[in-house]
Amino acid sequence: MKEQDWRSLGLTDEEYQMITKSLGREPNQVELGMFAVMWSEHCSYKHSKAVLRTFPTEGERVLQGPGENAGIVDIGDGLAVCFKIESHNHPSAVEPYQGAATGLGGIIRDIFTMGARPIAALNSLRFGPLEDARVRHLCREVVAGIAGYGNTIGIPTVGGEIYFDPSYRGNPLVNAFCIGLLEKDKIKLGKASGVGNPVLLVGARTGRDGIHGAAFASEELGDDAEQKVPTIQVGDPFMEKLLLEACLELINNHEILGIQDLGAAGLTCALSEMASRGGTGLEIDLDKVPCREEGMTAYEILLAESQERMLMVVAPEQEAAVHEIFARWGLNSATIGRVAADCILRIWKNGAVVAEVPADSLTEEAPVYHPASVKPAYLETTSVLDLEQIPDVTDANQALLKLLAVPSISSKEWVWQQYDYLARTCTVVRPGSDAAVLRIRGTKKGLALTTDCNSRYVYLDPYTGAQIAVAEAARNLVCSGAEPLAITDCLNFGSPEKPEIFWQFRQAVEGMSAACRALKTPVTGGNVSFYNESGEEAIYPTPTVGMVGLLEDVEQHCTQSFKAPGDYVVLLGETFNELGGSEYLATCHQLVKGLPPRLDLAKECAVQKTVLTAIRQGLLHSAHDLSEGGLAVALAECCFEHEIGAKVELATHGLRLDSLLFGESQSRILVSVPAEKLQALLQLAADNQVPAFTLGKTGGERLQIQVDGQMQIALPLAEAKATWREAIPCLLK
Amino acid sequence: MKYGVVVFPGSTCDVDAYSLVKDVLKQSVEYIWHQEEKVTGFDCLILPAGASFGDYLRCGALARFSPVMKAVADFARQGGLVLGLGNGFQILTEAGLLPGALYRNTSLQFRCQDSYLKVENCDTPFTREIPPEQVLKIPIAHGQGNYYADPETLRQLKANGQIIFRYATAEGEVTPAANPNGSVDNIAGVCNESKNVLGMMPLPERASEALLGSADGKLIFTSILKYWEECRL
Amino acid sequence: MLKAEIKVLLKQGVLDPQGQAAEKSLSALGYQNINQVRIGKYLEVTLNEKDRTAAEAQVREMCTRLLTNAVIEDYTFELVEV
Amino acid sequence: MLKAEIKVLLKQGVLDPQGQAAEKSLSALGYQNINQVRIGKYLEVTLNEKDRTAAEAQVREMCTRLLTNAVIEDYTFELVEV
Ligand SMILES: Nc1ncnc2c1ncn2[C@@H]1O[C@H](COP(=O)(O)OP(=O)(O)O)[C@@H](O)[C@H]1O
Ligand SMILES: [Mg+2]
Repeated sequence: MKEQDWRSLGLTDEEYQMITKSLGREPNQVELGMFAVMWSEHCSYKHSKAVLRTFPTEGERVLQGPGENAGIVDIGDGLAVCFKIESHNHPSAVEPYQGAATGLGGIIRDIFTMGARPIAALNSLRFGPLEDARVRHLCREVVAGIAGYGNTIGIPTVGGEIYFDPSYRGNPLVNAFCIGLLEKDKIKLGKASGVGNPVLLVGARTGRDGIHGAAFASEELGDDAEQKVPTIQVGDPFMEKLLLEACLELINNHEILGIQDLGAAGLTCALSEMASRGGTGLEIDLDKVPCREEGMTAYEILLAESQERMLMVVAPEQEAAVHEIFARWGLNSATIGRVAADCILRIWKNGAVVAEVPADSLTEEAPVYHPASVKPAYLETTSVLDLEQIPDVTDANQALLKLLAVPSISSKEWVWQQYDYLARTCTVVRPGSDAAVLRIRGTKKGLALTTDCNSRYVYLDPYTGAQIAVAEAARNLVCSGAEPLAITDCLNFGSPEKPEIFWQFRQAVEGMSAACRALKTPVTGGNVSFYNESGEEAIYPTPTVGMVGLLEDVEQHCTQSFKAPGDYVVLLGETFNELGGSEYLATCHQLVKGLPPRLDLAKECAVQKTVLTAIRQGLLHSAHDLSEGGLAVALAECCFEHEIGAKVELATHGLRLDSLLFGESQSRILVSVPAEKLQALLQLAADNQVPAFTLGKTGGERLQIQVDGQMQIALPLAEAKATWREAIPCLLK
Repeated sequence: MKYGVVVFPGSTCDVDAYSLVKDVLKQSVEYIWHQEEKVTGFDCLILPAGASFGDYLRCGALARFSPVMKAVADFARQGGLVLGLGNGFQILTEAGLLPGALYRNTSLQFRCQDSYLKVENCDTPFTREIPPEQVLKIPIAHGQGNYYADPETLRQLKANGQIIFRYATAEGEVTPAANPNGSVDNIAGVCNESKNVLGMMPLPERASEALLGSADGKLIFTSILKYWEECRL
Repeated sequence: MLKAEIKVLLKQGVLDPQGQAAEKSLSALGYQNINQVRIGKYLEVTLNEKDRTAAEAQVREMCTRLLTNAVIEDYTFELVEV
Repeated sequence: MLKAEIKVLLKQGVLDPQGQAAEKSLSALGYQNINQVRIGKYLEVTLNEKDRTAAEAQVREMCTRLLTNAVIEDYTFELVEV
């Protein structure tokens, strides 16, 4: 082997030394390729592993934490939910439609691999500004790709988020979340066991797709990104639907000892993970792998990332049943090898051994790095925000209209109307409210789902920003009437080899951990995506949180919209002079500065408890958390759906007018209450030591906000709503 | 009464129709695998919504050749009730059991949203229980729901009262703005000449329970039930 | 072997929203001389068949039965040796 | 005027799920001699342009910029007088 052999595959000289040491000899080309993909950041988590271990991962309801294809949480009645979020950022930057489609396809496979029936998907997206033609193309195609795959496979996409910010111009983020439902005694794991048992590869045939895709995902996007592209993987939702049905039929009726989907690093990853988790070896004959193209080499077959494939281990007496089921669904299935005793992955082709590697050396023994970490210099400048230098708002009407037209705040209908969010007829709260709510057939229960991350906050203060991402996700679930259970996370950052970026990463993980502990929502799994950079610029650090909540009685769900005129509008939680990191500062003063709003986790818990209790007691007609754009934007959003206006009166109590109207102080929830229940709500808030302010009443065709007796905002709803609704469609026209 | 829900490879919303019949209508229901060559013992067949065969080539184009479709055609010829919902409607047109064709929405996008339907003919087994002036709120979810029929076919459809639903405003006015996909004459659902085969792009099984936002779609199924009860007498 | 190259377009008179959208985008990109854009499907079917007449009959049949929908589409095809 | 007849197919090696599904259906219908089916796009762009060389350059440019996706698709075209 020569230096360029391993260096061109992304391995360092030290890593190559580790490989020869582990093998006790030089690797051959095939083996080198296997190490290169398995030791890539994407598969090995070599830069993040040590930090990820600090996440709280245990809880009464957690049945499966990190380490498997997806996490699993107990929801009672013998049922469990299985969920996970994953990134497909780099493929989507190069081929947005297929990149997004196969991202969704991949996360769906992770869910049914565990034995769960996928019931819903969400997606978290970040793009540059829509004024840029290339960004518009990416945005249109990514959304179409998710729609194309999700709608065709019949899994409703019920929610998600989308933000636009210059930091994502060259490197968009596409994170896909999927959740499935299963009986809790039917969990399947990705383990190989039972010496001599057959190993089967099922689903699509293997082509030359995406060879070195995992390595591609572990580098920055350079100018040559388009040339480096491995053969693009094309999603086949039809094939995956058949695979899904066949696998679930098999799992529900036959004994499957281990099952694992093929994703990044293809067969190599699936084989080594299954063997390593099971503490076994595998003897695999590549001549048995059904190939789509002629003359594929061992190297290509082992590294191809062709989609819609699964690997499984069954007892010998089940082998025939597997082939029969897959044949009936019109799918390939091939016995490609056996489980062996010696913990070695031994790969044959044309009657000769082409690779012989200890399974653990590819997985467990991958290098673990503890990269240097330095507080970024930019924080010196960004953290200084002198509000004295910024004139207070003079035309609040205009400021509100301006904010409602910001794509990150405006209606996302253009996105979600392309998704079939009603498939499976379980969607109780559709996209457009704080969280999606699904009913669980055969029970009274419901699930609430959300993904959240305000990455501007994380940029300005990774610790607090990441805490807020968790708190906001929980708040969204609570506003929908659900008790938050657990999270999965997708940590999107720049290059971990840059100390400033690694500092952001560590701070963010610490912040998330603290918030997860306080809110009792353990981390059950997730995904790390590094190297999200293009040119000199890294994206804003974006630790996306996907959170799942439970409603014991789905009839008790709640949405953000005002339901009737004459209700009282009450604000729970306190407002401070906090404009740092706000959308208002960015939009009206072109400033990304200051520290994000403070988060007091005890207060957060108290507000959430108050609102959840109030919803369960039937006190509320609506609940909406305050986020980007603050109180004024939240009020407007509550008015839009049913076109019910509101008239409220505020007092500054020494606050700036802009902070009062547009500041983003945390732990605040806006609710509407029928008159006869107002007292009960105020009492409940008082009991929990949550400040509650009765601001006014719903009704009319205008949104009117008086401050200290002066009308500051008076907008016809029709006008405000049109501005908010048309913003994204207009930009995309 | 007994429903059959046909399952093609890649059928996605078969479960929606099945659950509706079982849990909401409380009638008996069975899945019918696309390889079946006979369908017996059923009172109504549903071709479900969503996708089939990945919607490849054209929606419904590959499903229409499944062996079960000959049996479905025979069942229809003998007067059996056949209901094609969304993708089911597409399959029925591809199979020639209903006139016209469905192609790409003029917006070129998939659209999932509530639609409002004006009922044009209340004198069919599928619509008899719908109060004539009632506007139905039923969601659509399709990328290829743009109904086309040539002028001569359209004339016949009108003359025979085969146009059953048209997209309208919430107040029941049939306007271009209420048309979500470009369908000729705002057509949302049509039936065959003898009125026992109905295809519609809006999905009533998604609007048959208040919990899901509307129960208007259930009127179609109660109509079917009433018709069946009367036929039995 | 013979390969049928099949071009499918929407019938004249059936609105072609895709073609129209592309037409608009092209003029937005500054192409002033575009008269019309139509968008349809292109299929290649390779047959283990040497006889052109037999192949032609077969392709026509496959097009009518499955590959195109006569209510909205027209097609033409050519056979080439491969 | 010149009309560009543009045929677009997925690159060799890129999975063509539609083509594969159609292939299976055709054999299920009894066509035993099908070797391969590929499904792509067909476009007709009519230009107010007499000069073939200019038209060719323009069509190539339009294909690269808008009409096709170079990452996964290949195209060919012919110009015909209309
Ligand atoms: N950010 C994270 N937080 C918690 N667990 C994580 C995180 N990232 C990865 N993990 C866990 O590490 C394991 C490997 O992740 P991954 O490689 O993404 O799985 P897959 O093989 O399904 O792609 C998974 O169990 C995952 O849940
Ligand atoms: Mg996995």
